[in-house]
Amino acid sequence: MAKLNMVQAINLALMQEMERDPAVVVLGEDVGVNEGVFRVTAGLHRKYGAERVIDTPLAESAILGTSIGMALGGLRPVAEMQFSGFSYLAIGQLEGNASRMRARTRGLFSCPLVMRMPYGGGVRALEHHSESREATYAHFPGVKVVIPSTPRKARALLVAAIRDPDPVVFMEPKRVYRAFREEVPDEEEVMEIGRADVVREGTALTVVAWGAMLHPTLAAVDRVQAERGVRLEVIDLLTIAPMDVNAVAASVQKTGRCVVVQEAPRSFSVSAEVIAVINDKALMQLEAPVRRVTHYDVPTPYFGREMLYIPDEDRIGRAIEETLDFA
Amino acid sequence: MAKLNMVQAINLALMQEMERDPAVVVLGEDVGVNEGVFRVTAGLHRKYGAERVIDTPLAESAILGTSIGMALGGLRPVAEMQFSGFSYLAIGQLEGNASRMRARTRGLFSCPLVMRMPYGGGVRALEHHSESREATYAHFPGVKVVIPSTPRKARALLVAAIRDPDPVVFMEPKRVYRAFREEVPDEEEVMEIGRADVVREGTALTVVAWGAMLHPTLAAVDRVQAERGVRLEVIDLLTIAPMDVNAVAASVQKTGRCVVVQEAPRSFSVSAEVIAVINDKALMQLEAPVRRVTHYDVPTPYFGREMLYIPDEDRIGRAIEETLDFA
Amino acid sequence: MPLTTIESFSVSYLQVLDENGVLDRALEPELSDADLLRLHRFMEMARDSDQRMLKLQRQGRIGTFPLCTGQEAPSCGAALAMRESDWLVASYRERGARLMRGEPPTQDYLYYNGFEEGAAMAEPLSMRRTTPTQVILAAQTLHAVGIAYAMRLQGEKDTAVVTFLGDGATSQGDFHEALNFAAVWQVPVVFICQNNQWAISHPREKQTRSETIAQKAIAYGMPGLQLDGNDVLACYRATREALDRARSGGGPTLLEAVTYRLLMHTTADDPRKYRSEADEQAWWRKDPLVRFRKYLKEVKGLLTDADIERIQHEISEENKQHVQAFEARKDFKPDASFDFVFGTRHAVIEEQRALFLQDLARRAGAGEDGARTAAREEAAHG
Amino acid sequence: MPLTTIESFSVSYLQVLDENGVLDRALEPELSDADLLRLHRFMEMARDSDQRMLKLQRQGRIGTFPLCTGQEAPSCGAALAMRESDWLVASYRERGARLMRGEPPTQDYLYYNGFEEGAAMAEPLSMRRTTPTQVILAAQTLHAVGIAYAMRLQGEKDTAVVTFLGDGATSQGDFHEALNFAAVWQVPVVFICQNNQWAISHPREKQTRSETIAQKAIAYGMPGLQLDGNDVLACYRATREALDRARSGGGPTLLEAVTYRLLMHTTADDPRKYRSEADEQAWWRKDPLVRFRKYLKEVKGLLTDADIERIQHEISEENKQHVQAFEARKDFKPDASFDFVFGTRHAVIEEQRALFLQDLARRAGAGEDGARTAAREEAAHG
Ligand SMILES: Cc1ncc(C[n+]2csc(CCOP(=O)(O)OP(=O)(O)O)c2C)c(N)n1
Ligand SMILES: Cc1ncc(C[n+]2csc(CCOP(=O)(O)OP(=O)(O)O)c2C)c(N)n1
Ligand SMILES: [Mg+2]
Ligand SMILES: [Mg+2]
Repeated sequence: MAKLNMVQAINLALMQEMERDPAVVVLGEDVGVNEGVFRVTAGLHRKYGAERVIDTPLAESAILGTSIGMALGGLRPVAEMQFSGFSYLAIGQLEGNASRMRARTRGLFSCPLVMRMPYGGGVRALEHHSESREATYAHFPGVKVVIPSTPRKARALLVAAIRDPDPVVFMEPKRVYRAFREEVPDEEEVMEIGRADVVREGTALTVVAWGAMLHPTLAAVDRVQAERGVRLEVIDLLTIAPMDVNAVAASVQKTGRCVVVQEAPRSFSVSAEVIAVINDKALMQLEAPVRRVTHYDVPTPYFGREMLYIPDEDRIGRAIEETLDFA
Repeated sequence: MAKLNMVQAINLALMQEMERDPAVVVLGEDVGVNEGVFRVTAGLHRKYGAERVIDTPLAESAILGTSIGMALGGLRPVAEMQFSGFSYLAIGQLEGNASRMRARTRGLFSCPLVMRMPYGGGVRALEHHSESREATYAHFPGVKVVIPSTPRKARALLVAAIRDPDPVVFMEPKRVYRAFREEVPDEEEVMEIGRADVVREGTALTVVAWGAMLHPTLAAVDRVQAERGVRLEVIDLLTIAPMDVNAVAASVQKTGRCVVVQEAPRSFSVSAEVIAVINDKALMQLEAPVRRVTHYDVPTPYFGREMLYIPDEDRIGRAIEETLDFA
Repeated sequence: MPLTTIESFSVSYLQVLDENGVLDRALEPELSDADLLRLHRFMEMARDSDQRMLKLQRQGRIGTFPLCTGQEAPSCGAALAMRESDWLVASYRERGARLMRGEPPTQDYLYYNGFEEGAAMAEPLSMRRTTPTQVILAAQTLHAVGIAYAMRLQGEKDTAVVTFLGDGATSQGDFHEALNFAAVWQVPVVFICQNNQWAISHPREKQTRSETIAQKAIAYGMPGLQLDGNDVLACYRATREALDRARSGGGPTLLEAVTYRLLMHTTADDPRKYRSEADEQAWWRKDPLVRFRKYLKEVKGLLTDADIERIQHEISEENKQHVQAFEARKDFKPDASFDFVFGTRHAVIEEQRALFLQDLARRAGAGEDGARTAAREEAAHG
Repeated sequence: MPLTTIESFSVSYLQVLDENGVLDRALEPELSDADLLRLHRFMEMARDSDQRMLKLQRQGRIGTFPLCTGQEAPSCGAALAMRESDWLVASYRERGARLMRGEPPTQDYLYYNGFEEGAAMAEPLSMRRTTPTQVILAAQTLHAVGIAYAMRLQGEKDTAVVTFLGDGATSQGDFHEALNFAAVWQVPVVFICQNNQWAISHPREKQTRSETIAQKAIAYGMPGLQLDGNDVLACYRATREALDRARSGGGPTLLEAVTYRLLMHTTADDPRKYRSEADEQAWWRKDPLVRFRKYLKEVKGLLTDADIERIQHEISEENKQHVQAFEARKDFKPDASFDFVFGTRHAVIEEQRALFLQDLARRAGAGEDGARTAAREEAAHG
């Protein structure tokens, strides 16, 4: 058991999975000698060599396309997109092939591969380095989308993703990378893909959040609970797709009120699907409109303005209070 | 005024816009000499020549990427993706550049371009030729997404899209291409982008649909109206993004019941956003959960099975009846 | 060092059997009679299937499909050069190669009638190592590179990968990325471009300004060769040499097989819109089958005209039975699409399946069993 | 026709002023003294800005940025060869060219401090025709092709486009597609690859197996040339010749400027992880500025060491003022991001803007005016 930040925790997952299964390979731009631009792949190249920790030429479609081939050929590729903003170049391969190989071949071929990528804002980065576009990937049938929120979950979910029989888009909130440390067990730990985590139990209201947004959410929840003496339930979604709809539904059936917090732009987003799920399964218990606290439908502002646009504790807290007050 | 099918109506829009504005150019695979695989560009090459009706080499990223350059250089490119299933190769250019040029340059540069593409199933086509993925494009800030449902609207909206100052993804329901004819005025007609159309007025329930789904929707609505003697309101969304949220809200505030019909897979889709909009603006008037009639979260089946998966009059009608009956 | 020439390159062309059936003995590959007859049989079989499918399509008994008539040589030649354990990562015009690797024609009939059931076979090994038809142009070339990497890493030193694409597909970014990765990794991949002169209506000269596709190999520091793609002996020989090099660690090769799509692009296409009958006629005179038959008759003395007719008749009869088998097949589970979304079970998918089945049941106005049967029939008749 | 050579190609290398400052008079471009001094001034300016930004970044006064030290020659040489009406479609390492086209250094300071306000200028014409920094590697090369097409179609026969990319970016599909489209269309584009040996940590030899980047032009039937990218006279001369050819209808050219990124990739990078100081030192000895200063002093007799020091001092003072101007700037409208989503107004966006402003107002615990001010300050201090 050691206290690790998310970068170290992800690194631990990669180290141990490479050790456990010789079919696991890591590939991407600067993941080898340079150990990744965030050092997520630290030590891998030295330990497992250039054949299994592959510094690729600079081409995202090729990284994913060759990963598909590797998966067909029996490997378990973990492909890195250096930033999620470059992953769009690989969407053709993801939508057109990875997501369909199992359906196309009636299960004869499949694409067990992980497309890892740092996503999200708040780190004063250049253009294309700050988006949250999980909804884009979540809508493709055949693709799983996972977003961990803490080091321990990141480790356990990445292990699951690597062992998963399907393509998993694994989005890492880079703002959390070094934000804090958490105890992470040395021994193997696996979390099931497809399960949300109820991180606070409560009765007055449900907050659904994921990734980097979990942390300002928890701060807001703690403040409101302290000030109002109510218990709020917080669901960490973890798997975006296929969503744990029953966890969301059960919670809102109980609390009757819900706030969804996301870093992504508002429209056509994951928060809309959460609302749709509530509509399907808990509408009759709903006592107030579901509030969404989101980014806005604008091209991501450069970092000079970005913190004005990303939900923070303040905005989240206010949305919770207003939803509690709704009568 | 002539009775045109959708292919002819789109062709009319292209013809007239090319005539009106020498900056309009059409480019894509097989759009010139061959007049498009659906003959949408019939006669253009003969009339306006190979410099303005450009048969490109086979590369979607290049078609969109050079369109961006053309737009920066003062042209009004209308780029065709031969089928929407190949448009993913151009998403890098769309998300990374077209959608952001205005924001990046504080309005100094912009990308007035149209990315036209046939989409949707029901025509016994090969793999990748039957998807409906409007949600993928709708979520990108800075991109407009338009889906016409009839020949006349297709013509008037394409004219608007060509004159629009921003990138417009124009998705054409290929199943409607030759399905029926409609009177289309010879003289110019423009419909505003961003406005939904109330195609049936009613009070008992709102149905929201778009594209090819409008037609089984209307058939179902007509049947239910006739059988039950109620008036149903039907909204043809037309612009997916930015959505005409007020039209949807006003209707559901009035009717209190809503069914959304889409050809796309269910989760993380446009129907979810419609529900979210209703949640935001009409929840208190809502008397029943919003029902979604959709495709399923499965890789599009080949055509041997596809008609079992695409919503039809029967499924839509049943959802309307159940929503009317909900108490 | 002022303006200096620092590098020189050249591109070669291979032809063994010319358009008139004249053989270059120095280049003739050593092939057993059995192999030659196999090659002949499958080229005839590919041609016959194409013609049969065209009829089926015209009668509405299958859907749209791409034709391979005239392009039998590159894929049959390559398939003969391959081992069972090699991978074939083809596009959609390689019926010949897939037939040679053990795929019965019924698979294509099913596939082009809209059933995934036609897309993959677990046996024999050669089919387990044949990826299904891939429609996104050039995407498969990257898969080939990844597969080759996987084979090498797992110690299958003798396994190589053959991948096919068209002349139009060479314009795609994925083609470039695949050749570049393959060369940097020095993986055992043979890229075969079937330059059939057309990408639907777009002629080769407007697809790229390079005089040959073969010279594109220079951009990747890779060997490239142009060859007569209607000469199956050249196709075999070039693939074989590239495979030998690949197996011995010499890395990838780009082959440009110059051929011609004698019929329409797919059954939805009308070549009269963009090319002349004269152009087509000129290429019919280079028909790869005519030339190879002549070689077998006149050079090898392996077959007579009567033999060939008999073989064609056999194939035709065989194919008729395949069509019957295909049309007799009705075991299409309607909700199968839910079975192959993921390799794991998820509530969202199972909920939707339940809705789907409920809907079918209601539709059939009967219990779920009735619905399944009804749906199966609806599916079967598309 | 058996195995025959059907084509031959070669690749050349251009150097005018060698590493020791020795000139090849036969290749020396004819440039006025004023042009030479301008070239020198802007190379010094680019270098000084780089150094200044590095300090600002280390002090937290701007954000991460990519350095251009050592790569001043290709972009300054190209900018000198260009006309005001030509388009520059650069990537992110062409500070020199942008300065020469009229961009004040403040723009980059703003841009790299997270404000779009630093990204585009309406004047002079050369800036209206300079696209902003483009981060998606190689994407801009396609824009260049489209712009060139637009210029030609609109009758601007004399306008050409220069686009830049790195050695790493040549692996992207977009690079391939851009060169192919440019060649097929024969548009007036000059592609300049700044081969600085590295793509972050990835060395040139592992980026592609071709011996040169220049030879990639062969794949497109396009002229290609390798040149000494630390020799600004070669850079000027090669760009100029390519532009002349482009303007006279001769189509596109690929230039490979062999240079070196003397410092880190961006301020977030640590080259010690992947390359040796010795490697860097070897390239410092080829510093393009040192070489060009020597030429101006010893060959042209245009400047003395004292002159150069004076110029550097002037530039340094000028740049200090630019920094002050940059840091004084506070007029950042917080809700500006809502202004530039679309060129038309839409309810969804305006509703969201209202929410955004309400939120700011609440935050400031004051009316909307107060919030705007508060937000502006927050924005200004990032
Ligand atoms: C990425 C992509 N874009 C467009 C298409 C549509 N399309 C199918 S085949 C074809 C022409 C392909 O030409 P070529 O590569 O020469 O192969 P051929 O059909 O001649 O064998 C086109 C444009 C596609 N399948 N994939
Ligand atoms: C499509 C894309 N993938 C990855 C990146 C991240 N990235 C930024 S610069 C860089 C290296 C670029 O190398 P090169 O093209 O040689 O240009 P240089 O930085 O050396 O000038 C990488 C990988 C990016 N910006 N765009
Ligand atoms: Mg072709
Ligand atoms: Mg570089």
